[in-house]
Amino acid sequence: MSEWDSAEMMNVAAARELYDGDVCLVGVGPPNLAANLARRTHAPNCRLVYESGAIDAKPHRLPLSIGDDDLAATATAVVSVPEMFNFWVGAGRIDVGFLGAAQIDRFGNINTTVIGDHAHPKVRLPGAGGAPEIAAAARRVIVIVKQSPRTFVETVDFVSSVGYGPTGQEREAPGAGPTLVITDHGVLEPDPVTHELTMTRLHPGVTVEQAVAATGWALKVADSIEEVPAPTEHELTVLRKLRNREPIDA
Amino acid sequence: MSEWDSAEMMNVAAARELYDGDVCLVGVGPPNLAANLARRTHAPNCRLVYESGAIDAKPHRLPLSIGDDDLAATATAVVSVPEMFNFWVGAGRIDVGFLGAAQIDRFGNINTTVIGDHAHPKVRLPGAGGAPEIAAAARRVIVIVKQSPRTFVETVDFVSSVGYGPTGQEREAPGAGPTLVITDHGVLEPDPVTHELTMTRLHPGVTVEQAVAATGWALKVADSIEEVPAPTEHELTVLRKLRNREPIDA
Amino acid sequence: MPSPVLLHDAIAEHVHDGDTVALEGFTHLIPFAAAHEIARQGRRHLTLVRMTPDLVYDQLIGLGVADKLVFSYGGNPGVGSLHRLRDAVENAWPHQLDVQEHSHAGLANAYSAGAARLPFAVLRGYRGTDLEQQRDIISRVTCPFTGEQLAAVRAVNPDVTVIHAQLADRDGNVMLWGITGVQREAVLAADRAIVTVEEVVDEFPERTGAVILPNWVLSAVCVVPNGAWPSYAAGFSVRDNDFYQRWDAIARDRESFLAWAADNDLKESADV
Amino acid sequence: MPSPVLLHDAIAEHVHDGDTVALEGFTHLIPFAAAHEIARQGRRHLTLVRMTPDLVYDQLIGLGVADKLVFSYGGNPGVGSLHRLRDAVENAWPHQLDVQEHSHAGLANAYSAGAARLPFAVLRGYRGTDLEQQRDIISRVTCPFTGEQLAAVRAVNPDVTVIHAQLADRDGNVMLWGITGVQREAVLAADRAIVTVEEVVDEFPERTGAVILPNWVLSAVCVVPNGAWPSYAAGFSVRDNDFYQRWDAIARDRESFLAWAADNDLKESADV
Repeated sequence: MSEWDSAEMMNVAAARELYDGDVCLVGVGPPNLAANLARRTHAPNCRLVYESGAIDAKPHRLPLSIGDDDLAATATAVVSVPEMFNFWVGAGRIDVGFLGAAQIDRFGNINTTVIGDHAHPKVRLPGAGGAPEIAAAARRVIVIVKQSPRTFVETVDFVSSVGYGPTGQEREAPGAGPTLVITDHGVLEPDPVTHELTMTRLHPGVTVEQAVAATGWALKVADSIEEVPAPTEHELTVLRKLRNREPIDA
Repeated sequence: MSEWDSAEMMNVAAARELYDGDVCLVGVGPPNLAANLARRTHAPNCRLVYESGAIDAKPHRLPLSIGDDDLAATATAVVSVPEMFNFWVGAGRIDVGFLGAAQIDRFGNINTTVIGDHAHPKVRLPGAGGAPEIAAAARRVIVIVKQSPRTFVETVDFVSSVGYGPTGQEREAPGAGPTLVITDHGVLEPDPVTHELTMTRLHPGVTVEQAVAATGWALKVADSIEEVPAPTEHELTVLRKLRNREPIDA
Repeated sequence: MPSPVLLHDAIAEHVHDGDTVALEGFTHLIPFAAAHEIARQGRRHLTLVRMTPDLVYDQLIGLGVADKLVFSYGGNPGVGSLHRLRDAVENAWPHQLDVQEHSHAGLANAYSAGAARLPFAVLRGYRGTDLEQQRDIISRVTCPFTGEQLAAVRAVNPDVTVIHAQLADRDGNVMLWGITGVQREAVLAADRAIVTVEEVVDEFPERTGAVILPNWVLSAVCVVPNGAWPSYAAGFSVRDNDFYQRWDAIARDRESFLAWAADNDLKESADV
Repeated sequence: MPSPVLLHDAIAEHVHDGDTVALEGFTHLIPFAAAHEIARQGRRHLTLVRMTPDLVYDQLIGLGVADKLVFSYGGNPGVGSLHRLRDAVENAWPHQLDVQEHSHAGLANAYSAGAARLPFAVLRGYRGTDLEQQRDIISRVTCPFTGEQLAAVRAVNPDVTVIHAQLADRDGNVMLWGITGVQREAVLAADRAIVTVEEVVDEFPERTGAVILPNWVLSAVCVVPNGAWPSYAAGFSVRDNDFYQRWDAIARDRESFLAWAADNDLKESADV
């Protein structure tokens, strides 16, 4: 078995949560890697939708941006950005939305906008992009983010995309909200009642203590915590090909 | 000079009101004939827009419906019907809208919906179609309609498209409203202050008395009434070719 | 829905008595064959939605399929009246027909709102018209930024939308081009969607102005060549303008209409 | 505007100090050449609108062209931060930059409302986010039929929109295809529109997904081959991903940025 690192484990774990046939809204970064990995391994019929307008994109290699020509050229249909957000995302046609985060709180609220005050930020982050409406409308929302006290914070500086709201009970949006948070340590799931993110699975070799130390709030841990199966040889091979932007035959 | 009838005079008079370069929203019936006649005579660069979505249509012969393939095939662009009404008609990009009417009142309010009560009509007419928003938003609205007491009525049974409102002072829409009403008797224009339709021009051979008799309200007539020039040989030739659906070279 | 199915089966499975049904196609690509199948299967109490009822709804209304009509322009384009529609509204033959009516802009926006799963759309329109009296479908909203009043129209979400298109590919994706009207919006606004197509191809050609609908928003694709007759499918057929003219005489009286129905196997449904 | 004009003249005539300017293109077809011409001509106090500021606005912001930025996602896609944008917001270098920010859905709808000349658009979005604190551009409306509360976004109507497209024909009509983003809406929302194109052709080819803009909604068409570099024009060029990577180092500090500006004849505008 090859060696693998925690970032690879995170991407593999995320890919596994995409089911064959799912309609998946793919963003830049780890979500892009995870979705393309899923399509090249266990979920060949998942449908990749990019907010640039490409529906059922079948990229030959990992797209570098969400606006690569390979996406348009291989898509079943390309629509305008307003149509994408109104008729496809907002209308609730997305099964799975993958999101990233610069900060996330215990109720799955996400900040990608600023560190510090919005008017005079310490760090200006890229902003909301397509995430607020994906977070609101996708049937399942999966957050992919490395776990650290700087990222997993008591209170986010700015709510860019809503999870379950300030106390976990304020979600009004039609989709289910963040159903999974997949990190380099393991997997968190919202408590069915309180919606507090709870560590339910750990990646191989990661301890509960490490996960707690990587979290900026008093992390809840499930009574019986599962271990995530290690990446298979096939998953690693495809993941690395994707990352190297090699073409992959279906 | 050929013989011509009052319907031909009406269509020729309407065509003459379209200027070269105008963007014209064309509906079925006489408006279709008038706009195509204008394009084939004095206004070769007028731009014909059909509510079916065809922008800058250049039909080889008179289209029978507003959805003929010749319109789509010769158009610069074909857009969806929602886009046509939102981005082109509603946005005020139309210079001239030609409309028809089953009833019209002295303030240019138009009925194309029902004769009698809406719930239990004596005659069910086709309805509003694209007219209400064309009437509201086109920079100039030209109504083409044969003049008779049954059509030129004191009060329309139903306001399908608004002219200047019930007393002539209630227009809230962005366009100028009906600037001309062209009939088989002549031309009516709204008074600049009261907006009451006033007979300002008569077709050759038509008398003021005939126009008054063809109007269901006490028709105002301009102090100095003009005579509309008779159709030219060229106008008649092209009009008849169009009506016979013969192809016309530009 | 990848594999094409028989039109009979698609209608049997997806169109039910009492449904709100939209058959769309703006002069072009009107799904006549599917409409006739709905009538043959004896559907009743439908709410029919369509911008331009055209001959296709004149026929269905005459055959007693509809309890209600939602529309924006009910004429025989370039010819005159829709006599069956008029007979239903004016004389309740074959039975009462309720009417909800819009302008084109209003109904197009109602479909668009439906496709976006929004409860209403905002537009510049309707102001000063008596159409505004239909307060349950046409209202006003105030812009929260400028205070301007604008028209609001209630979304339309059919139970099922039926359209005709030129092509499907082997995966059941659908392509239409030419005048594409409001078909995309009508399909995306509906719970279920049936598409009849002229032909199945391995690969779609390049076509400016084409609308492509991915298979996963469709319930059934049926191969029905010439399924738009007497309307047309650009690239496949031309509009049968003679039939549109002849329809005027056929539909003008009940006798000749019923004879036409009988001649076209639509008698059963006409027994009203 | 039938005859192509020089880019210099189009910018000189149509882009003025203090204007609200939208340069659109979603990753694809970004009008870089036009942006550089705006900088070369020393425009100041612009409000720049763009869904994805990308390198093109990182450059303009660093060159001191903008007083305000309206946007929805300000990153270097797949690479990281836009350092000039950050330096302006975090440190007011070269001067203060006011920010108005949307989600993609919000800004796309703001353009759409602008294109329809409506004062606002309704969408499902923003609920529960802190973006809603910008009450002058994001608010709520109540559906008059269902009582449901929805987000409202104020329309965006640029003074001038600039886009890059693949083709113009001899009449000055313009065609673009591939990922066409929000360009149609941005052009139709603006008072004036400038288009740079790769090539002028006698007749447009068939292209599924193409957007065609008739000449009468355009103010100027300029032939600028490769005018989207380091972005791309599908069918003509590929994205220069290396430059996007290299930009990270160039833009990271002010010195290297100013050196790049000088190397590219953008020095004058950078003297801020």
